[in-house]
Amino acid sequence: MEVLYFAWVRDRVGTAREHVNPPNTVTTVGELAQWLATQSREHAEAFRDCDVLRAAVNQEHVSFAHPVATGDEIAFFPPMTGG
Amino acid sequence: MEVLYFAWVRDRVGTAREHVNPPNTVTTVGELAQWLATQSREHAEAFRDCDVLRAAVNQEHVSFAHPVATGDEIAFFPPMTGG
Amino acid sequence: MIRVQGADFEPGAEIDRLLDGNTVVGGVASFIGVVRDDPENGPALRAMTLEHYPGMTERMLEAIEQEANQRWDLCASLIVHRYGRMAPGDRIVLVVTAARHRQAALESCQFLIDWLKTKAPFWKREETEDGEHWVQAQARDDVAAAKWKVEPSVS
Amino acid sequence: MIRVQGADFEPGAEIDRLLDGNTVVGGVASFIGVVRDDPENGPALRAMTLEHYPGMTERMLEAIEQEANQRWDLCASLIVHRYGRMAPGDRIVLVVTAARHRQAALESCQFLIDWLKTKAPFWKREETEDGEHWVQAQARDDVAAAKWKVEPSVS
Repeated sequence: MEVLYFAWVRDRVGTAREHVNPPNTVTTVGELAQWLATQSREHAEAFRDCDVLRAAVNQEHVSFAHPVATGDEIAFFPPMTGG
Repeated sequence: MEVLYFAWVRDRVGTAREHVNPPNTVTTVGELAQWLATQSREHAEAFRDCDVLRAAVNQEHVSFAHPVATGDEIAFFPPMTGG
Repeated sequence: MIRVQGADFEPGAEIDRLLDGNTVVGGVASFIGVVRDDPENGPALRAMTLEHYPGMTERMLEAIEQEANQRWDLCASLIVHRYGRMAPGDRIVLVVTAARHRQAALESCQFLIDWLKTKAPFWKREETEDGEHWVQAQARDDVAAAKWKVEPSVS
Repeated sequence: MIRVQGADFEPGAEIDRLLDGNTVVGGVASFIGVVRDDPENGPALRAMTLEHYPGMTERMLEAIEQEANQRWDLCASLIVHRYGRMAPGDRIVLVVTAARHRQAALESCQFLIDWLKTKAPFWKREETEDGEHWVQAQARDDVAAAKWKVEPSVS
């Protein structure tokens, strides 16, 4: 899976994009977030306030209950502040 | 008094502007309109449907009950259709 | 600022001039009214002529611009209204409102154009394939202006 | 039409291009979002950077433009949104909607800008005298977007 981070989520994780291979038990966006949080101190910091994070799978807004699969592009970011 | 006509009111009267000296009994816009209607066949035609006409005195929208006096600029016109 | 003129205007240049050097403006709303051909609803339009009441037009436009600036917190505003003969596709009127917040800009722009369509002393004469005629006032436009609860000066 | 770009845009030229040769348009509404310095509410703004999600931004802008065209009878529409670093006074976003009737143009323009402010995948980072920070989402903007009853895709 390709994981993308934007805005302060990227600042905290320390990278804009990474390729990850989570275990088979990770089947939803929420499970992926929990698993990512265990990967480093920086990840843990980024995913500490999961409630404020938004996610997209393959460039579509989704809830944290949305399924994820090998080959997906998953993005994590704060609420939009654009325009 | 200077009387101005706009749009189809002017077309019917046949002039855009005229100087008039109504009798002293003419003290309001409505009385002026009634008196003007007696001045020619064209004026009578223009003021036939007084209900649809609007008036201004000295470039301020007014009702037909508004007073008129010597030296005033009085305009008669249909409802606006601009913009 | 208001202007009543026979000549065409350039919306982009007008907006740039209004904003020049201003760094507190967050949003600029604008509306351009254009001469529209409506071939589905009658004979094709060749041209139209807007007649106005010189002097009174300027006074009324200044008054309504002032009212918009009282109702909303605006940084700048502009009304340019043309008169004379125009062809389909020609610009007739421009309203620009600039404010710190977008809502003030958008609402005041709509307020001004609703007002202009009903209360400004302009009269429209159309030249179609079938001849010429004065355009009748539309009840729909009065409804749009009435929602702003502008007290009419006409009784 | 939508465009996401780093470069500035010319509102007047964009509007002219959108309308070129069109004689059924009666009204063109537009909104320009500008980088605003707000010295009364905090340290002076030196610059801001808009980050976006390339690919997703374009998809979402295309979708919302399509929705505006379904809700209103529009002749043409345009969204131009910039990303990157901008200074106070710089243009950020342009929305233009052209319709036969002014109400459709005005309402759809407001709909699109309300949506862009809350739902488009952009994130704003400000550089002030006191340092840099990511801007927090404002509840006020969500309220503005919610009045259009756009079903959010996020649960």
